[in-house]
Amino acid sequence: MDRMPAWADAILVPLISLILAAALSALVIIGIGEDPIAAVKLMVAGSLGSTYGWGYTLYYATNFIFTGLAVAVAFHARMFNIGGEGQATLGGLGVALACLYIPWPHWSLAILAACGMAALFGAAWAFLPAYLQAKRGSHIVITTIMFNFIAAALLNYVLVNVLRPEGSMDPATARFPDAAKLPTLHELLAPLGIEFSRAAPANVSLVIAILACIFVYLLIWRTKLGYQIRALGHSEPAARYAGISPVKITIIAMLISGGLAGLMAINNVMGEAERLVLNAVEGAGFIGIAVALMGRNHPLGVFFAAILFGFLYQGGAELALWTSIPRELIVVIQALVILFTGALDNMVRMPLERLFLTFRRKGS
Amino acid sequence: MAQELDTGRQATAAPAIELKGISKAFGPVQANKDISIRVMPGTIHGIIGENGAGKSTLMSILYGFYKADAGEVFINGRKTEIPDSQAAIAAGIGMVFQHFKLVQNFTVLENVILGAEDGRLLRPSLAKARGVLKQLAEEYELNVDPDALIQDLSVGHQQRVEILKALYRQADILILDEPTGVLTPAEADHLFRILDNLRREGKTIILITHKLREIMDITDTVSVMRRGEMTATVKTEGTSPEELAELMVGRKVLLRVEKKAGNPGEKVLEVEGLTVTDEAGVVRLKGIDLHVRAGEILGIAGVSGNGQSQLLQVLGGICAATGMVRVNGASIDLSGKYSDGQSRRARGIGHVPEDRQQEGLIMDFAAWENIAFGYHNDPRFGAGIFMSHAEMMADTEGKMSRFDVRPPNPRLAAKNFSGGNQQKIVVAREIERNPDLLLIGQPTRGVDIGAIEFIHEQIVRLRDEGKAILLVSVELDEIMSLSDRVAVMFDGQIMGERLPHETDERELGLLMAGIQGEPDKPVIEAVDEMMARKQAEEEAAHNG
Amino acid sequence: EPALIFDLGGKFDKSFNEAAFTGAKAWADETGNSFREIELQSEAQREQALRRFAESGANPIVMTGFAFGDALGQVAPDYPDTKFAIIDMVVDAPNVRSVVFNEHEGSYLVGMMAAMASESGTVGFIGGMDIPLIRKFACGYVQGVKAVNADAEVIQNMTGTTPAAWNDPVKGSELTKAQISQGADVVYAAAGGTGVGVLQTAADEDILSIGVDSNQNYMHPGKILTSMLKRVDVAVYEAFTSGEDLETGINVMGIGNNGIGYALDEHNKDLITEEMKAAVDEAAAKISSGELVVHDYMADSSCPAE
Amino acid sequence: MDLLTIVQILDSTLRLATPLLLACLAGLFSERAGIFDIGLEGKMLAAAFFSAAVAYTSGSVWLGLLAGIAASLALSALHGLASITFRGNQLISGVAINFLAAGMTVLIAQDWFSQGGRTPSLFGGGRFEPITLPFADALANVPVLGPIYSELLSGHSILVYVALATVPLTWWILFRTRFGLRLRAVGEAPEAVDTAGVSVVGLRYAAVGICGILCGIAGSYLATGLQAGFVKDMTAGRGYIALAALIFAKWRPWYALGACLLFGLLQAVALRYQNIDLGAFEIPVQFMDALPYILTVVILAGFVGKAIPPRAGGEPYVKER
Ligand SMILES: Nc1ncnc2c1ncn2[C@@H]1O[C@H](COP(=O)(O)OP(=O)(O)OP(=O)(O)O)[C@@H](O)[C@H]1O
Ligand SMILES: Nc1ncnc2c1ncn2[C@@H]1O[C@H](COP(=O)(O)OP(=O)(O)OP(=O)(O)O)[C@@H](O)[C@H]1O
Ligand SMILES: [Mg+2]
Ligand SMILES: [Mg+2]
Repeated sequence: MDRMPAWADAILVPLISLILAAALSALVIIGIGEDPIAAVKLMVAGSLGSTYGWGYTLYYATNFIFTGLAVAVAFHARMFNIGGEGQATLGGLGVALACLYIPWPHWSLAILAACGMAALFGAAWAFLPAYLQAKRGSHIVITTIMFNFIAAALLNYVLVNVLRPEGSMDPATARFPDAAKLPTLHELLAPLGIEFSRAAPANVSLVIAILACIFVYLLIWRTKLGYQIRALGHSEPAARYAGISPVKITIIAMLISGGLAGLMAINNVMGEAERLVLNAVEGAGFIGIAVALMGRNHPLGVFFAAILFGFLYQGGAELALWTSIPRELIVVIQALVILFTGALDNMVRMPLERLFLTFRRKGS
Repeated sequence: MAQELDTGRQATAAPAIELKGISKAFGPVQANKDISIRVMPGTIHGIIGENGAGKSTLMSILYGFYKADAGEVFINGRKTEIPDSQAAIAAGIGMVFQHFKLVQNFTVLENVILGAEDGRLLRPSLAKARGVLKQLAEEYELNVDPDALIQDLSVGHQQRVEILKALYRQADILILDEPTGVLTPAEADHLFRILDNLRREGKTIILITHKLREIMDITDTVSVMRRGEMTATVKTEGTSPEELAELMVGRKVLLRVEKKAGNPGEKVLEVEGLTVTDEAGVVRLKGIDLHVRAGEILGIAGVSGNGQSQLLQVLGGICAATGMVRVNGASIDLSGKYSDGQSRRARGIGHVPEDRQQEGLIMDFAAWENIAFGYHNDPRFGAGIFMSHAEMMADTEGKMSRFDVRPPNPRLAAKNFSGGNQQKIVVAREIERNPDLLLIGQPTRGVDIGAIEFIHEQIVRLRDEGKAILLVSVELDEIMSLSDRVAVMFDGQIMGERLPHETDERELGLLMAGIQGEPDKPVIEAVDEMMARKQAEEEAAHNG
Repeated sequence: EPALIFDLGGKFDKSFNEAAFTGAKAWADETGNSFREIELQSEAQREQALRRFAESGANPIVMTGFAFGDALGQVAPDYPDTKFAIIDMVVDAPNVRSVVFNEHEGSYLVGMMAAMASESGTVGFIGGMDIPLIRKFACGYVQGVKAVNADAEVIQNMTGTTPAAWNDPVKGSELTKAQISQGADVVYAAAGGTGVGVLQTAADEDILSIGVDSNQNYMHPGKILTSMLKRVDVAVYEAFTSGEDLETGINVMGIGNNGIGYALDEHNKDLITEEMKAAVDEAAAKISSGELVVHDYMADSSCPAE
Repeated sequence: MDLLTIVQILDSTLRLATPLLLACLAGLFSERAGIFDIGLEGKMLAAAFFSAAVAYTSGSVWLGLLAGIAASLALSALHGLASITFRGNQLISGVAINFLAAGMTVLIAQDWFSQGGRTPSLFGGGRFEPITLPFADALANVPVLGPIYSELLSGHSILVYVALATVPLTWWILFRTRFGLRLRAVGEAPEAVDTAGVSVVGLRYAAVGICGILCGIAGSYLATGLQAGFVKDMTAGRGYIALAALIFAKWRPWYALGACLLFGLLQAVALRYQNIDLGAFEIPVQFMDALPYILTVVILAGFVGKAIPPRAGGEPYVKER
């Protein structure tokens, strides 16, 4: 018998955790002498109150959908891919190479190539940690952390010494050619008669992110590969028994995970900055962890959690702009969400389980 | 309710242990329900019951490992609170767990003093313990090298360390949870001699075991548990194995399987020179030769840990090996590179693994998902890269009804079925594929008597349909009653083959201890010799 | 309402960004008006910050640092009615004012002072990010040192190749220790927030140091020889004052128009001798009049003096 | 390269290795007891901020040190709560703690000092001043040994010597005391400790507590010894390098010293030289920056000796499902 109904596990527990995190965040805001209600109003207005705000919210959400899905897919194979940051960094490099060196006739072709390169580079960066985990039992968490740092150093080197245009002081690549410019939501929605802010960076990558959600859903719950990933995630000895190769599935799952993280680059590098800068990922790889935890590793959950974090990000930026609350407030909120939905999960779950158990005993 | 009874011996003294009304629930599982028990000092008290009956839970509560939800404990007549193991140790209780609680990379000495050190510094504690240990070892024939690392010791020696730990803490009450499951019959005999000595010194012993023979041999009184309750406590002298079995499962038990004489045909499985070396470099199988014919059940007997598991794993495609294996005359790849569980299944090999919860099922998958486990690439469950959920669901419903799985709900997660029903799901999945060769390990471990009968019938039916069956079980009774031929494994080798009606448990027991043809040699010496040789080989492998 | 965007070093880097803040604050104090500001956290935010301020109607928008060049180039045409001012970079757009400084001139002056104050004949230079702009500082400094003492040795180090180099005090401190061990007894820090570590270590090790951009003399009174003043504060102040009428185009600030100078106050008056002051002021006058030309590294990406 | 340069680089190595060493030993206590801790970074950061803030306001570096330790301990307690009491995922808890520290330090710093997330510079009694060892000045001119003694060994802040002394102390505690035996046991087989009548929870909290104290010292050293004040994100990945060093050291105290000195040396060299010219080719500074991580991956891959973590590490001790 389960200790509590599935809906409680999937929705009630994260919801309560989220409320706790929100309550604590409010306390933090009060602690630094600001008004939490006013802060929330400002955040809502700034991120959801205009198409400009929505444009940024959705732009951030697009990043987080990719990294959240990346973490989720790895979680299904019981791996904690903390390397989204590095994989997305490398994805950016892939996108930059695809956009800079090939004269694309049209963005639709460019984005296909960019997706391919982003996923390829992201997956490649996940390969070694995956291989070491599968073949040599090196803990994937530690290796992916190390690979985040190595990726940062590598990108640093490439931008400073290789891709920086002659005479530029910025460690950044040149602008991508106009043909590689992705249409923004403004351009996409205008033909439909919908007025959307032209300044906001949300772009066609959002559509790809939604497709990625559907892809991950089908992959995990409908395909044979997904079946094997989940089986391995639940029990390695069982997987061996069933003739599922742990080495192969571990590596494939991590390649998919790294590819998804890398795909993020089409949004931030190709869609927004239109050139590759240092630290373009801006911690989205880590936010993917929070997003996956909150979304219970389900694409639908990831989608909504990503929107929530997009809101937090854009709202936080607005706060920093209009008040003296530093942008770091978002980092704190993010930490609290990870803490409550991830690490302190049992704090919420155990009393709930007891509650359900008592009800059931009384019922029967 | 348990029948109160006087155990004789020291009728006037207070009981060494008395438990009153102990209850314990793990979430929705009620492991112990209002259990009461009395054990008189200087006696050996047996506890029997099916798997999951709650024996270990009850003893763990006495030892302070779990906290009871309700109930009281009296030690030597005094009510004693046992909130943790510290309190139990202080009350003179020692326990040897079913799964040893040792630190693998510590020395014997360090394990013995852990938690019982004298003072804050280690050196004096270690020195003192070394002396005491030597003395105890002599007194009770419990020799172990105090400086050996636990991970280098055999299971039997590890168990000695556990007993030494208890004695070092001056336990007067010793609890042993299934101590013989991992021992050869000879090692078990040795253990029982020690227990007898301890009893003679006035110590009180509680012995949990599944083996009715052991209960009859050594205990003074015995309690029977069923489904979390204590069904009876009786004097050993006044009972019989049949009565105990009945008390255990709640109805009369048929200890033998009805089956017709076999009709063996072609060799389906041929194994020659099968050798397996594990990751640590230990040779687990040392050149196995055997064959199984169509319409025949070959039973593999042996103490667990002597290579049976590896044999099943190699044949099932889980681990690599060298040597030759032919199925229906065609040899199969053993290197692990070109074939795995999937391709073995395609070759007509079905496999019911020894551990259904760890291997045979994904406990968090629903029954319908588990039905495709191992056969997920079968086109029947969906063409291309996608799986057909409808097909899997229909298949599950059919199997559930034919195998009487309860509740017949395909959407229930595997973990929510009882052990017996979980096993039925696995057996249904493997048998209904109609394999030419069925590998089946511990088919009835932890399964109630009703389900045992059903599963045994299915195995015999498959044989009668002309399929080959390789059966591995640690239960000698099961091997004897099901098999057409019995092979005994010891230390990675086949010690010999017998026909069940031409042998007896005594002979098989000797084979299981690695003794062939020299029945006059004192068993214990032979075993020690054998173990020493085994250990030396392992060491050599480690070093090499 | 005008707006000010600080670069990654942050507004309290005690140097470049802080100078901008000082200017803005002076304007606010004087006029009683308020301004908007934001400190960037990452590269990727530049464009968002610019757009957000422009959207909200801030005018003019001032940003500190060459790194805004690319983003501004994208954003400026989208908001033709908004005036922008960028410091340390030239952006060619009709609504942008590009403020650049003759840092080589100021560095020349403090280089002279370093050479005169040095007893060992070895002085040091610690730059921030290794870019032409900082080489320009270094080159002016070396020229000034050599002008006083042709035999003097100048040890040069750069902190790094990325913007992180503007904010790495530990590295600044270690580089200073290294230069001291090589004999330097005056070090010039042109490294933003990294300079805090340089000045601190110089003070701890009891040698002289030279601050940059803002007047940093107060940080370690009596231990900082002087500060090369780059009047970012003036640039910001002027931009804010002109408001929407901000003149666009390139605005060069040098010794001639008080955009560049050196700091002399109560904290370092005991360190500056009359003769030092006289020599430096004379050079300043010559530069101002065009009589003395200090080579600008960025003119030809090379430095005649090493 | 002359002796003086070498001594200078080693001197710098020692300074830079100190926070690594303290954090590494902190991790060693925690992980030896079975609690993985990727939150070393966050604890150091919190300690750095609070030590600088309190040292600045009180003018006493010792009060600052205490505050730093207290802050780090508070985060340790949080980690303990999540991973010991509530049996949560230790890695996730560590990630959360790193974010929490990164955000809170800046928020509070901004609230208290309004200097863009930093504290004002420390001076005088607010900092740990270098200590000159006896006879350092007198011996300075003795060839070879003189500079080594007076430049390399002498003239560090007291926390450097504390860190060095912690190495033998850690070794002694782990391998020569009852507490150490139990601590190691609880990281290998908590059920053995539990059934031996010793509290697993108590031991693990003790280990996490020690970890907190050492991280506190490490963070305080950063802000009040190595530098004079707190700046945003000033740990700059040192917690992760310490973690790498811990793996490199295979969870042993003396090896930890070696690993931290090696990584400190790498940092010292990378700090001093931009690119290292080896004649035939140039090692880019970015490679030097990444070298500790690369070395750790190599070790993890098991090509150079295998690093076996404590067996029960990372798993909560669950008796009842
Ligand atoms: N730690 C635990 N958490 C949750 N449930 C448990 C735990 N230990 C035992 N149980 C459940 O309690 C019941 C009794 O288990 P227990 O181990 O006491 O049985 P047992 O009689 O010792 O069985 P066996 O013969 O297999 O050793 C079982 O249903 C088991 O699943
Ligand atoms: N670890 C567990 N977690 C959750 N539920 C459990 C657990 N162990 C047992 N149960 C529940 O308790 C019930 C009894 O399980 P158990 O395995 O003890 O049955 P059983 O009486 O031994 O039956 P069977 O004879 O079929 O093995 C099952 O229905 C199962 O749902
Ligand atoms: Mg048991
Ligand atoms: Mg059962």
